[in-house]
Amino acid sequence: MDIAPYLLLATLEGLVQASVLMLTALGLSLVFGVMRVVNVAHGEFYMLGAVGAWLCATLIPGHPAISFAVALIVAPLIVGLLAALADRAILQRINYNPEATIVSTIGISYIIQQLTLMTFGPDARAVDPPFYYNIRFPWFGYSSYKFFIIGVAVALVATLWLLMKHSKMGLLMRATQYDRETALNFGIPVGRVYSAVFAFGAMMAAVAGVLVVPNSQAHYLMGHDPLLMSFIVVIVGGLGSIPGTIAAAVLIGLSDGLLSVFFSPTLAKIASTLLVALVLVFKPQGLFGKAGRI
Amino acid sequence: MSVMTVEGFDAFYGRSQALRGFSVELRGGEVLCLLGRNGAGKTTALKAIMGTIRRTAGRIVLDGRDLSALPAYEIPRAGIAHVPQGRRLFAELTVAENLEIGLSTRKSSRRALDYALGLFPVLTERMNQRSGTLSGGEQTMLTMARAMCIEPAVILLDEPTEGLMPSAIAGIREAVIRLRDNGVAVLLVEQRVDAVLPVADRVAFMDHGEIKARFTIDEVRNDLSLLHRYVGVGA
Amino acid sequence: MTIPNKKLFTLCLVVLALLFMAQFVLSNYLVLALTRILILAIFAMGYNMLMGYTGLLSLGHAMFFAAGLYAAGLANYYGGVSLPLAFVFGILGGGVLAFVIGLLALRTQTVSFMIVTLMFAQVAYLLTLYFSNVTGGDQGLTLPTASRSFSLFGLAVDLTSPMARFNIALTLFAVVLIGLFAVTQGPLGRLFVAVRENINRTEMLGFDTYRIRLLAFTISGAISGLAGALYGLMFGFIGSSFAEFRSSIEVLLFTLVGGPGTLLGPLVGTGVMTMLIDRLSGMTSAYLIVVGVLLIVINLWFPKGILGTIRDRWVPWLK
Amino acid sequence: APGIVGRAQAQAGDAIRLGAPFHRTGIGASYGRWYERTATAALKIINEQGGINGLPVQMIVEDDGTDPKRGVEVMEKFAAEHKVDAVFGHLFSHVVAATAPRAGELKMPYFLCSETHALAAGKFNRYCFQPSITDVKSQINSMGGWITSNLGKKVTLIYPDYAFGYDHRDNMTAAVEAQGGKIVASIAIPPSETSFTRYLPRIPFDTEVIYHVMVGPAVLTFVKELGEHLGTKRPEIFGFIDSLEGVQMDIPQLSFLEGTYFWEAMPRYAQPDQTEFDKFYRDAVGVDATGASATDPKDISTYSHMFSAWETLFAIKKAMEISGYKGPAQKIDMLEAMEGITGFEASNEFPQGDKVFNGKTHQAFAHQNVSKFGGGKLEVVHTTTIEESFYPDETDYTQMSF
Amino acid sequence: MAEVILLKTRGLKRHFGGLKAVDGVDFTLRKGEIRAIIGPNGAGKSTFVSLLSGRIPPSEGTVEFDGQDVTALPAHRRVRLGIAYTFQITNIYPSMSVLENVAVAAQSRLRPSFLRKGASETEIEDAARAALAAVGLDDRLDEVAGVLAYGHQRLLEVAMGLALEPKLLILDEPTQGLSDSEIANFIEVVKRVAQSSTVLLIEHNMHVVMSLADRITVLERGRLLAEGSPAEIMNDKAVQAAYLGEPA
Ligand SMILES: Nc1ncnc2c1ncn2[C@@H]1O[C@H](COP(=O)(O)OP(=O)(O)OP(=O)(O)O)[C@@H](O)[C@H]1O
Ligand SMILES: Nc1ncnc2c1ncn2[C@@H]1O[C@H](COP(=O)(O)OP(=O)(O)OP(=O)(O)O)[C@@H](O)[C@H]1O
Ligand SMILES: [Mg+2]
Ligand SMILES: [Mg+2]
Repeated sequence: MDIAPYLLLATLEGLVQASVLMLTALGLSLVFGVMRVVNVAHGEFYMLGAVGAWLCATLIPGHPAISFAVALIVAPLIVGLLAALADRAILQRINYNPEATIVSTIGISYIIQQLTLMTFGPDARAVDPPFYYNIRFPWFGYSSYKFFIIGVAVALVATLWLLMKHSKMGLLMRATQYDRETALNFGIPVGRVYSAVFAFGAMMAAVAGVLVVPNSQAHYLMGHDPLLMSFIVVIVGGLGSIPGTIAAAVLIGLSDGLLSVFFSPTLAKIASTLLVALVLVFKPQGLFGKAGRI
Repeated sequence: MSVMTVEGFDAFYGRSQALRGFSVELRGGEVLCLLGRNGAGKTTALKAIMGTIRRTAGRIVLDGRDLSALPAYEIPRAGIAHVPQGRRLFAELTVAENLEIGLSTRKSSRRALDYALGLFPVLTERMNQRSGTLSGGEQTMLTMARAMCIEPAVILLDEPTEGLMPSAIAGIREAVIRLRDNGVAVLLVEQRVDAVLPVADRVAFMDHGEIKARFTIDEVRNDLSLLHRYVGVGA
Repeated sequence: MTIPNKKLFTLCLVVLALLFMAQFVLSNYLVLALTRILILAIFAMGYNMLMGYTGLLSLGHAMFFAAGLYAAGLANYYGGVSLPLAFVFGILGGGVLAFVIGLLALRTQTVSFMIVTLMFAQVAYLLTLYFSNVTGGDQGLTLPTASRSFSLFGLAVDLTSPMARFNIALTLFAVVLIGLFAVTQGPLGRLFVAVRENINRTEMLGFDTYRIRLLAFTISGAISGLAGALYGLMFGFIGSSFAEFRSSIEVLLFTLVGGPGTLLGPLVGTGVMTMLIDRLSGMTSAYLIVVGVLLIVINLWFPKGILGTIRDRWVPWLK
Repeated sequence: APGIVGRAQAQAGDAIRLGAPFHRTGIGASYGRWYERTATAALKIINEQGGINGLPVQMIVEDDGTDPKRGVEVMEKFAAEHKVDAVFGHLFSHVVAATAPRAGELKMPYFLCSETHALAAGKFNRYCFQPSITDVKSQINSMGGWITSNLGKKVTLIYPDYAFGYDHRDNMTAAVEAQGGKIVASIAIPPSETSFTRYLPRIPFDTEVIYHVMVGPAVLTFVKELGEHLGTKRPEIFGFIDSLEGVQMDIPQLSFLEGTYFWEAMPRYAQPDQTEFDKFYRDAVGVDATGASATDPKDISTYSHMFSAWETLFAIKKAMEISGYKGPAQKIDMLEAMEGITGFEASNEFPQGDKVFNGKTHQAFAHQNVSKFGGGKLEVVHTTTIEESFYPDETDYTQMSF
Repeated sequence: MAEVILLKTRGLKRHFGGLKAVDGVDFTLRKGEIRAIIGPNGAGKSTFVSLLSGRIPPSEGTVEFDGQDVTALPAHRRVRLGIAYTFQITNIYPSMSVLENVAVAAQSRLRPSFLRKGASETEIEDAARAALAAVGLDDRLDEVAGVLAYGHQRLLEVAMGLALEPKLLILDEPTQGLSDSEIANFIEVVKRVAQSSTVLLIEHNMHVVMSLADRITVLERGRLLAEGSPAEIMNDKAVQAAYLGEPA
């Protein structure tokens, strides 16, 4: 097979991956940006989204599109609630001390993982896509659902961007992020804002989880990679910069796919990881750092 | 009739007591000045009023409404504004955004903003600059202006003249007088007696977390040795 | 030379003495477990030197542990290098890699630093897989039993003997502990803390903070390499799972639980976490839940780690 | 269940204690769960039949998290704390590779339920045995001929980019070339990959057979994406059941697998010529004729591998009985007895079928099955002879000291 | 004392985007003097001294210190040469003790290299104690710096500058947040320091300026507006208009 279709495919795949990354990364970025804490359990929220989608698919009879639509709404809500609860019960009590938060969220992720293992089981579970149509290119077939993922992600991110940029809520969130105490002095209910932000970040991850599951599967360990990747995306993009996060997601989504045209896959992964690391080394603020704050 | 009554505040940092039975009463259109050495607990007292540090005892009433049990973020909404020591701006936000946050606290109108900017016209030139890069003096003005956007009934000023050039100090003094004349109650923390005397109606001396003595401004003017006794400066 | 912070020094000696006594008191299994804890605690101490004292949170320390592991292991496996020499290779491996990575990574700060180290570590991990014809990849290499004993200064040592293993681990632990005591309680340690607390200020007091950080990073890498080499040579298995992200998180967890920036914190953290998992896994298959809950509970009571919080509340010299 | 104790009361002589390090968590968890279930069922039968040499048998389960480091620790725990007589049950080869040397040092009989070739290649020590499941080298050897003569000679290999995958690549390449076939492409997929589509264009158009062996939670995605990619005009496909072990097969995402082939060590679906042993075994473990849990049809067992936990227990029993084993003092006798065994008859104890056991390499050899997927189930179309899986000995453990 | 020039700048500029914070300043400082820099808020005083200390790189121009061109030297090297700088906005080690804070500074002076055998811990601590005693914080040695009242943190900041025993001590609004009694004490401290070092002082408190400064430099909008003795400056019409607001 010649190189052109190969590149096309690598690009398509990269974009799908980038879309999912964009969602999880923005969730993480929001939490990190506002609360200055690293949420290690973020990947678990993503996983719960996927498991939620599977649960909906098993419980709700009828066309898969129905259960999918339900999952897209219900799973993030439940995950968000859970996250808000965790925030209230734990993070608020340790005062968002960055280090203690890492330990606590590792604890939370252990708990979520193990509970999922005990109830949902260790197997990977498939969910039917809401619609199924295989688009045939001259050289290969491609699932139309993947285009849907890209579409939804783009729509969600655009909405978020508008919200952060132009809404009062966005302004207040950014204010709390710089100085808690002064924010309180201006009537901003910091505690509630934090819970909301934490929940919202988790919901973004859960939405991503619901979206991927018809494409890959739900599995109790699936949160690990997205956590690492979105963490990388957030920082490479430039903390708190939505355009940066998008750019980084696309860069990272595409790079190893395209590089693997020329190298063996593992070598391509090595090269792309190194590439991204060096971007950071020589541009420590990230691609869109500083100037492009949310 | 007093606007704000604070009674018997106690507060602790760890095991050390930072406030002991701190009480003040403020009438509308009056400036009460809180004086005291470094570490006397002046800043702590203001924070306790704002609810940003936990108090173990005490009551606060504003316009007849008991605020004692309210969470911290309700205090400014009730109408008490705070200009903190050391200019705590939202450093990454622009001047305009900082002011907007002030306006949003009680959903004040643009008039409040115009009024504040009228007092500090420099700020109009800097609206889109990141507030963290303002000069020290500009930052102080911004914190004052931001607090005025709340349209408060009571304003707490923690050493607002700190780091200001003499002509700007005059500006702040003027701002305080304008506030007072508009019926706002001002609780002013100051170190520099000369900055205080012209605007204050009453003076309270603080030490070790307690108010040790209260005087009217005339009493102080008549007997400057009081200053020496309580804050250690020669008249 | 006068010894600063005598109380802490005494405490260190007491701990070492207690550890030494442990081999006569504890069951065989616990001595084994303690051997492992000591080695991992060395790793955590190396990590703590960087993260706890200097305030540089690396998410890629598994790479230095693995560098030591592979440098020592491969030298022994392919080169037939004697164990003590292989061990030195391991320390050098960790130190040199840390120096090189540090040169690059230290251009960044805080979160960017976390990510850069994480990514370099991912590269290192992938390299161990990519060159699996040499490293054995995830199945790893098993050092032949024959090459597991050596003689040093006429003293024959058999690394398959539990007592020899324990005492070697304890000796090296003691060396590293005392070494770190000297570093952290003296002027250099003060500089590390100064860098952690306020890097701009430190720069403006006349210190080249880049060099200070590079020094901390290299020392930390060398100690991690030491731990890796020790682990590999003692237990005879070198595999890429030691280079995984999970190992980096583990050492971070050990340090955070014990109390970052306290000399004995890593030992406490490693001991608590290792024994917790070990004991619980025998009792319930849901032990991860219990561990998770305990982590949270520890955190609520000891937000700065066990020793860190004790230091802040009661015993200020415990640093 | 009776016979399973959480913590041993270390008193030698009152019972035979077996340490069972299973993959309860981590990536091996779906196997580990079924290994535990299978072993528990076997143990129950052994104890009902009066135990071994009159002693009751206890199994002490520990989780190794599918983590090599923890695997070693658990081995030490069994030896030093639980003081077990033997350890069995490890599957994932990296865990085995890390644990085996410790077993040798601790002088602990260690029975693998893995498929690793490292044992027969002489990389371990005299304490390690693989008495039930055939190693990956012979599995592939015995398949190679069938593939080239029935499916095609131009083969594309798809395998994970690490040691387990390389075993497949190397052995399959050798096997195919020995039969006059040719490997037209060899596609290694990095571990941790969750999406595979972009690797698939590497499959050359002239491929006659695709040979795939993927493991881990993402396998289903792999198979599904393979289907999407190839569409209806596709070459023959032959896969190791590892790619779909524990996965429900009659789901729409997998419909394209219709007509493809799988290797199975033990057929998941009860075949028309099902032996009574297989039936007995399914009943005892609680697995129905489709390989699903008898209580939950959606809960699919790891049928092709888990029999090894069952058979290994009976192999241990046999060795202990031959040597009259009563306690650790007779450990060496027991190991020598094991080395002396030449094979096992198909029976309730060995439901997968008869086996040849090679005392020198400590490795068992058995029949292998090729199954065709059709109508949502797998049907065995070919069973190899045991001899087809032989290869020259690569080591002789009996020459090693204990 | 002979008129030795300690510090000299030529055409020093610093722009932030379009804003010319420092706009071509030629400035000379003689050894041993106490020089005050005054000027309206936002005039560029802090930026100017940051350029001297190397905290911010200049857009244009040169800085010469003690006969050496230091324009290209990083900040920490300049400190080693003897330029000490205290921040306008408090900048200390918040979770270290007061003594430790100053010990870091003392260490910088006493132990220029880790490899050479330097001063002992005791010497370092003694030097730190002495600096703290000078500002009157010696009764708070073991307190955690971050919980000190604001005014005390300012004093701590000054003590760190003192412990460096610099040739040139740059103080950016050191009395901000000090009470009147502390200011009196502070003036004494600076007088004592000035016996051995040169002091460059930014202040808005005219009382402090008048009590200390030998000469005064006035900056406005990034440029030199005036320079002269205190009396000259006080009577300068331009200064009164730009800064003082009313005749002093
Ligand atoms: N976060 C804190 N933790 C512990 N103690 C504190 C904390 N903040 C302040 N203190 C202590 O409480 C006392 C009162 O401090 P406060 O800041 O209220 O004084 P102040 O009168 O405002 O002084 P200044 O005029 O210097 O600003 C001081 O002794 C100070 O050290
Ligand atoms: N990093 C920066 N980015 C943009 N503008 C800046 C930056 N730093 C300072 N400025 C601007 O440069 C001008 C001079 O600032 P500087 O802090 O030097 O003033 P100053 O004379 O010290 O004032 P003050 O007496 O109020 O401290 C101010 O208008 C300020 O807003
Ligand atoms: Mg104060
Ligand atoms: Mg300034």
